[in-house]
Amino acid sequence: MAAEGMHDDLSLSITIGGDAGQGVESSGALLTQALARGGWHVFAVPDYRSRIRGGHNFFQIRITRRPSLSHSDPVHLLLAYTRETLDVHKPNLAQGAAIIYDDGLRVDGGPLATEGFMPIPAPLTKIAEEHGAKVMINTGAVAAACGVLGFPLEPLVSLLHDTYGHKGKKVVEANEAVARAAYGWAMEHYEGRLAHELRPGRGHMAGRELMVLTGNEAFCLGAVVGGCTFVSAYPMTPATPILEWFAARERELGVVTKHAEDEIAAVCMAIGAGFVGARAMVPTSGGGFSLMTEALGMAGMCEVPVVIVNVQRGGPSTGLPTRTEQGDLLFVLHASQGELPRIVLAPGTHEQCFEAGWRAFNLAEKYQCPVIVLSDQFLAAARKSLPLDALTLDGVRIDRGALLTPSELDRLDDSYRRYAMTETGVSPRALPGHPRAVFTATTDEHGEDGHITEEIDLRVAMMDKRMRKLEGALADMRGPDLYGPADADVTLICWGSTVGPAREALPLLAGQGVTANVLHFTDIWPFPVDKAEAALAGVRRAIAVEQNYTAQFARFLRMMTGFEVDGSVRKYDGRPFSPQQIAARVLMEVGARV
Amino acid sequence: MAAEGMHDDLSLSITIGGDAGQGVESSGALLTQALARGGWHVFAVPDYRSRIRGGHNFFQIRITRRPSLSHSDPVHLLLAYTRETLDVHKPNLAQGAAIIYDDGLRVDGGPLATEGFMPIPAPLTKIAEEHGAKVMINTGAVAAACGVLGFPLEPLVSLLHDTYGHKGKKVVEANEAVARAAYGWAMEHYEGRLAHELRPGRGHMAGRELMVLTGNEAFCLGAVVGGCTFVSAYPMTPATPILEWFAARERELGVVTKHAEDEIAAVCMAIGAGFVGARAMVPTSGGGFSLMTEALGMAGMCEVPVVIVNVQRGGPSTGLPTRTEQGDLLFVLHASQGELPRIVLAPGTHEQCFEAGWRAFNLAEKYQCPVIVLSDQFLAAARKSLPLDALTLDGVRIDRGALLTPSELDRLDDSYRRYAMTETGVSPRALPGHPRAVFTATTDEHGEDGHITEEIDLRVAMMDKRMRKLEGALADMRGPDLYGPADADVTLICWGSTVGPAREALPLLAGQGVTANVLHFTDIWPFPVDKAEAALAGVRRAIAVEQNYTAQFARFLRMMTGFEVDGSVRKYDGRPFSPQQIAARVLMEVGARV
Amino acid sequence: MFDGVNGHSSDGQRRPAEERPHRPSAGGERQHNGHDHGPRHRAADGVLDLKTYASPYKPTWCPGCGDFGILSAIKAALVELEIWPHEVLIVSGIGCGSKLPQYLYANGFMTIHGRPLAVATGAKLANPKLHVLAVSGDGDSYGIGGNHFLHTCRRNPDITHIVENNQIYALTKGQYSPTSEPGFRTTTSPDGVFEMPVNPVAVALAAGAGFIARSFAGEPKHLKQMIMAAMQHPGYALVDVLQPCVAFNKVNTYNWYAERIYDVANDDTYDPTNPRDAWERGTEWGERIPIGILYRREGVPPYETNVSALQDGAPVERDLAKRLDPVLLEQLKRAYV
Amino acid sequence: MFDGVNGHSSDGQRRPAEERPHRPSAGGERQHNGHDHGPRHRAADGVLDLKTYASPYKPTWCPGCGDFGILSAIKAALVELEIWPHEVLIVSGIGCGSKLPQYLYANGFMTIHGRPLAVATGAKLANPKLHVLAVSGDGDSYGIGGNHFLHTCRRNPDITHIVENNQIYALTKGQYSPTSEPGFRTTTSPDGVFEMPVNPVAVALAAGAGFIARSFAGEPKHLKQMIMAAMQHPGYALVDVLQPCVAFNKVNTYNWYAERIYDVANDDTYDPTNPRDAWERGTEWGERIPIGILYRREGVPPYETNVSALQDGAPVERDLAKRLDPVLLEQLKRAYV
Ligand SMILES: Cc1ncc(C[n+]2csc(CCOP(=O)(O)OP(=O)(O)O)c2C)c(N)n1
Ligand SMILES: Cc1ncc(C[n+]2csc(CCOP(=O)(O)OP(=O)(O)O)c2C)c(N)n1
Ligand code: SF4
Ligand code: SF4
Ligand SMILES: [Mg+2]
Ligand SMILES: [Mg+2]
Repeated sequence: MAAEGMHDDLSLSITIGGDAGQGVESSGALLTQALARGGWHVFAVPDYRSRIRGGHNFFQIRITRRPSLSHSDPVHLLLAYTRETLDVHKPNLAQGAAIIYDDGLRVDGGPLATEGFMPIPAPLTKIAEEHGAKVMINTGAVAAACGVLGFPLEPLVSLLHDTYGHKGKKVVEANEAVARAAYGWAMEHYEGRLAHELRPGRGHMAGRELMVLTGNEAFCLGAVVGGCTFVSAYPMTPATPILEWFAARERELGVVTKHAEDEIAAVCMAIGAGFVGARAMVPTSGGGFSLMTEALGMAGMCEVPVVIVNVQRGGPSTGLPTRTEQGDLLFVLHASQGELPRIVLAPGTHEQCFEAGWRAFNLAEKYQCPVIVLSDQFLAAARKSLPLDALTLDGVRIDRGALLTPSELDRLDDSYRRYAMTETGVSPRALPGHPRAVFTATTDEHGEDGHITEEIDLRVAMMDKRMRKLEGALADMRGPDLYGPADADVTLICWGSTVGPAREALPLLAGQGVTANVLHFTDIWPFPVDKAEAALAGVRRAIAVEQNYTAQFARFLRMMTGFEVDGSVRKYDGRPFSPQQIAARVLMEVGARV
Repeated sequence: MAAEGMHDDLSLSITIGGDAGQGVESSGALLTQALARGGWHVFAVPDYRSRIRGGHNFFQIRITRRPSLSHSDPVHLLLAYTRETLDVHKPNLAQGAAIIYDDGLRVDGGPLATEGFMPIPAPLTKIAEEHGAKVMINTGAVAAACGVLGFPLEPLVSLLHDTYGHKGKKVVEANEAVARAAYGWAMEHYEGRLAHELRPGRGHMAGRELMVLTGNEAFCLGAVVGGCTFVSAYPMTPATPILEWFAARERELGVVTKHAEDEIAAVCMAIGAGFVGARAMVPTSGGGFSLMTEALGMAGMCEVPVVIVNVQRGGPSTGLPTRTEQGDLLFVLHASQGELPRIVLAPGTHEQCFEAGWRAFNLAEKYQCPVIVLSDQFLAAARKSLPLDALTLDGVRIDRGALLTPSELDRLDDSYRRYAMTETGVSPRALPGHPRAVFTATTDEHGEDGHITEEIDLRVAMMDKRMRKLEGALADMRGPDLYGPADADVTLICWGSTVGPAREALPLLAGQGVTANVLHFTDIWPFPVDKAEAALAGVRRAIAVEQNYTAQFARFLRMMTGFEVDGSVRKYDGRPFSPQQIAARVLMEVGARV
Repeated sequence: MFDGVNGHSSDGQRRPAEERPHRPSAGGERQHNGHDHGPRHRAADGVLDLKTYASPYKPTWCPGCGDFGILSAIKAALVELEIWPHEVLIVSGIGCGSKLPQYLYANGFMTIHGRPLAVATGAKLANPKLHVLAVSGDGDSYGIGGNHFLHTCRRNPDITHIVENNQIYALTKGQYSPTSEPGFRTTTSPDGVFEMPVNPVAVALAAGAGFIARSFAGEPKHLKQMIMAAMQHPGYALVDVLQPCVAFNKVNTYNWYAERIYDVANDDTYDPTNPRDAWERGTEWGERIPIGILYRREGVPPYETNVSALQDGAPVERDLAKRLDPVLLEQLKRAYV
Repeated sequence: MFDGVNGHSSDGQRRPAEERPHRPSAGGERQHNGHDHGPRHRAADGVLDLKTYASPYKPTWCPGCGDFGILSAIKAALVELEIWPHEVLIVSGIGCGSKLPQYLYANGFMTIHGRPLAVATGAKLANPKLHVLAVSGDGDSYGIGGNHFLHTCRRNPDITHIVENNQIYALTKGQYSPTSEPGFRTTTSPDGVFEMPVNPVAVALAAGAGFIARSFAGEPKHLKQMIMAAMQHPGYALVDVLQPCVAFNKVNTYNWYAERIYDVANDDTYDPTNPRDAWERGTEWGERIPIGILYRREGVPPYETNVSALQDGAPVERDLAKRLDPVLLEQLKRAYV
């Protein structure tokens, strides 16, 4: 694990840019996957607008020999589908960067060359029209990029076969022809011209198998092995892909998947399903979560297991719908009137998304309460390469908590008390349907049998019982992970997805003479105060690194432990941190020379 | 102000108890008002269940010579409409307490007398039937209580005339006859028998005029003078009376009052009204507030002034619908996805409710953002006597903030920029309708003219602009009020309505040798950190007194200042603190002898 | 071991879809032996009668409230349909009427205001073997819950929706509701209501409901029959029940309703399967108020029969251990290589 | 000083209710002088034509999107009705179509998903002089916003509701919507839709709407006429617009609609004031799809005319300083003595 963030010197960044509707993301996905098939590690981030057509979109791919944890600035190869792309991304180009563009764009390469770049006007339209059809221009562009990078063509060709196979032989063959022609053209003119290149001889790992998946996809896989049997949702960027993932596999996986009329219905359906025994989940984003807050209280009060996934995006309100933020932390921690038991997890990596997928369901059933998984657009949409064995069943188990077994149910001989007082606060749970365990639940305060009460003692006892569950859950909450040297001068305090770029910033900081480490929190509520305090004890100088305006986690940490950070690096422009941005801002904070 | 909590030795508590549907609350209101008309100060609290009929309800009235700040335990006179009332309230009776009940209830007075109480079996049914009608039994009961207390009958009679006047002369006269007969009976048998009594000679202030109103009513008056012109709501206990108050006076006051289809519609209507220039308000309780969280973000993002009143009740979820709690503090502070400017006020007394009524609208328009007023069931429903000059126009003003005047509008000569960048973050505001100030607003991130943007710099600048408004608002936020001796051993940290019973607890603590004071916060967000820290500097031992489970304000205080309380006295059974309860629990906390 | 309907007694084996329990049908022999069935005695081998559904709790409704009649009718219908308490789930919202599940012995879930249909739908999709009823007031069902009403009608899950329509917000002490009539004065309509009332029959018909009935809390037999017919209808079925609120609605009283209602079953010319007739009759309200089955559409299978994930059994019946089969994960992962 | 319609230019004087601006009426002389009216030149003394409504921003819709036609028709209708940009408020929700207010020069408020009708109602009640339009997609208006749709129909405020009905969730990239037809395959209906689609005409009729029209984004003239008629109708008026989404709905295309629509105005026997006819025609959908004014009810005053607080002027016109009159407070306090 500790070694994961490390990689040798090679770190190549590619950006593909163009207008919405030009297929920037699909080109990017194609190239990313091809690179992974060729044995390179990739980390890719899409950047797109909240509209269907028009406006500049881009896709950034980072290529490394060992696994990386985030994308990375400066860009070594730019694939420009529009002239605007050049203007937008020139400031981010590395010295000597190559720029591929269709020669029809009539870009004047001269000044680019003067500035030290390598302009590559490629006859992409011509090749596409000649060997296939004009729509295949993206295939050609990706192939040309492969050629310029010295990367073999086979992975891309095999991928084209897999991707377009369902469209028939003709389409596949045309795409392949376009790819071969563009690749040939690139090899012919630019072979070996790029400083950083990916030819097999340079140490890549061709032959080993890598998956490429998004954080959302990793989470879905985790939810499947975690026994999820019910998904209800209302589409909302950037959580929609989770709904769509399950809808596409509804039959195959046997997971009831419902696109509801709104988020209130979605969460209420999941609570209804959870009440009768399904492992139910609701993916949404902040606006949808807002609409779910009332029902969240119902799940807490009636002790119904349910998993709510909030894939955060730029706020407030509609905000920046397709962009990233960590703005909902304090909201989800306190959402809904009154006080109720809840569990909040904030995975930071793709592997942690997978883990959160199954852990959330176990925690929800074990503590009979709602579990909120906080993800964000960056993590959800970032495509990362992972060896197949990065996501395994090791440690995965299905723990249904105090669910009465059939024989225990049969042996019940008294009126069943769904909310029986227990030391742990967790009451033996029956699902509606057994003749010995008939019960009612209510969102009003109630007694052990679920009947409404207003009696003082019972109310207090029930409140205590519900909240007591958090004490048990605390044992399941993990303390923060420390990355980097234990005795660093500076500790970057992170939660959720900022861990990736923050860890990548460590060597950059070290290069500037600042020894730093990263303290990363994933298990947010109930907050593991002791573990946190132990980890914070050795901290010399703490800088919170958060993707929000008010440094919410730092404020939360102070509330829970009294610990005050020495500074914070915050970003709320909707774009994810790059390691370089974090390093630069941390250096400013610590007042070191840059 | 400081003297307000003080009163001489006289503090008489009366409880009226009976079944829901028996008119407990209306009897209580009648007696309370009569007492105030007779010049006594009153503080009365209803206690009722979330059902229309059946179940024990009661109404507790405290009578004092000088203004009091809360109800008070032990009870000196019990008016029992059922036998159950006796069982329920006997533990709370003071030594020598009188107990009035209908002689038809067949209570055995002997044991009561043995226990040191004064049983008063009164022929209430008989008198009602004889002099009026059976339904007037409550009138007789209240009159009998007056008689036993040695309180003159005239205030009650005049009140009966005012109350039943609209029902016709016959009804009024019958009620008066019943009252006179019952009063006569009580005087005849019990005159002078009660230790604490209210005859004019004992120092009451007959002739001075006192109002009796609830916290909700005081708030409504404040909202009226604050220029409220629009109220939309969905009924929800205990906020419904605010909606009903305005509905009843819609024409008279010219306040558009809309019972909407749900809370989402209610708050959106108010935002629509606020957008075009109304001073709009939405009263609700926690569950309704939950449904409003998404729209709260819209008001923040589009900089629309709107006032949301959350009259808190027992949670979580449906919880204890007719009971009190302060469980929504951290929720309202962080509600809605992302980060937005909001202002939160938590009045603690009836006078502060009045003030919050008008201040909220000024703050909303001055900072062009949502303002949340946090009240609770205890404060909202408690009836308190106030001299007429307790609620005045002193200091009341209508400040519409940066609202462009007609001539400023006429002079606009460029495209109007609704969200112009300013140093204060507050942009000159026009209302839709002027030809020089046509603009669009959107909940997406936007530029100065309100058009959607995703540009990094503009987004950051807009976010900064919106949040910057809080810096200005901070100047309007009041620091905590200190009550009691400055150099106390113990400081009770309160917010909202607990201030009343907490202040009343101070003399009780002093009586036990503990010098204590109360530090009370009403202006919660933006939190006046400097003022708070200054006030906290001298605190020796801080005990949070809160009506919730997790001591939310104490946690909030730690988040904002790092200050950690030494202990907390929390109550979450839905019943308001009495001074005695606070004193006892504080003594336990400080480990003093009781 | 008793074979419950919640799936978790199904020893890890999926049950074929055909094995779902009988759709309730009326009639059948019932024994009334007068035994007092406590909870201990209510197993499926006991006797099913009204006492089977007796709750230890007394309703807190006002004496004379129409909700008593609705409670009795629901119990009677369940008994007559030979459904046991553990086979039914009654989901309600918040309001006087929504307290109903607390007053009978059966599985119940009193949810939040306006949301029972959504909760009921989730429960039904997760365990289609349960007989799911949604019961709530007019404010709950047609006011704040209006969107779920609209969409559940067109979605058509096999849920029986019983609305206690007292034309008032009762639990909050007397504000007007979406079904309150023009001119009706309440605390929130001091000048009288001036919005068109919701006609639930018309709206349900327009929204695509397949079964629409109206009944009256003062006609327990008729009401029972309507509930039974609704439960026997495969798919969403609405029973709008005229329910006098003796405390807060002094206009729409028992008498008021009794004077106006007539049963369409007595009209031979009325064809409840014809939407045009249903529209006409459904929109009738005033001097005469039709009760009975106002619309019935046959042959449209309920929503859940189309749900592909339910073809191999319900969520609550799935053997979750199978998810830990490495082959499954391997297969899913392969798609990303 | 220009006399705006927002009340705060009204020098502290309340304006009598009669002074409310004219209900828009069609026709009137319009000048087309070809001048380019920038914002500076759009005051009421300028010339009102299509350029008056030109926005500096270009729509980000896909080329060929039906929303372009709707935008043009709205502008044309406003010009023809002689309404100036500052006299109108266009409230939208969230979705492709809901971006519309950003693309014309007029007061606009792009709110949150599903809530434009509620926001519009508040704005209308606070300032009845504004011409208020609510514009949003089918998902926004009939899906998540269904409850406000239902209740606004029966409430009847004077709001024109234009629904960009593309039978798809477009901005979120292609999920099925409440109006998607059975069998329609999308990412959330991979097996095809199996819920009954919402028929907005039928639902609006059942819910009490007083004006219901349907039009087609591909028939700009017809659409303009429908919008004008809707705005001229006093009270809530629905214009459901068939709007091709060229990106995500490959079934309900321009051709698909064009082949099916027919204008009821061409049918002499059709009486749009007869609810029975409207029901029949309104529920027609398939081979033939009626467009035009499908229902119109006369003589029912809009909601706001009944609001007692509006009898003496609107909230935005109130002189708030009068609230500081000590007599008022004294009077209110006296009630509590
Ligand atoms: C979100 C929310 N808003 C408001 C309430 C308050 N409330 C409780 S019951 C009720 C209305 C009850 O009317 P109805 O549904 O017709 O039921 P009834 O009491 O008439 O049987 C309301 C508004 C609530 N519990 N939750
Ligand atoms: C509360 C909430 N849920 C979900 C979304 C995401 N969302 C944005 S637009 C949209 C649907 C758009 O469909 P429609 O209203 O038909 O408009 P169209 O894009 O088709 O014009 C959704 C679900 C949101 N913005 N807010
Ligand atoms: S208030 Fe009305 S609805 Fe509620 S219990 Fe009483 S009679 Fe029934
Ligand atoms: S996605 Fe569809 S609705 Fe949206 S702009 Fe494109 S064509 Fe229009
Ligand atoms: Mg009702
Ligand atoms: Mg749409």
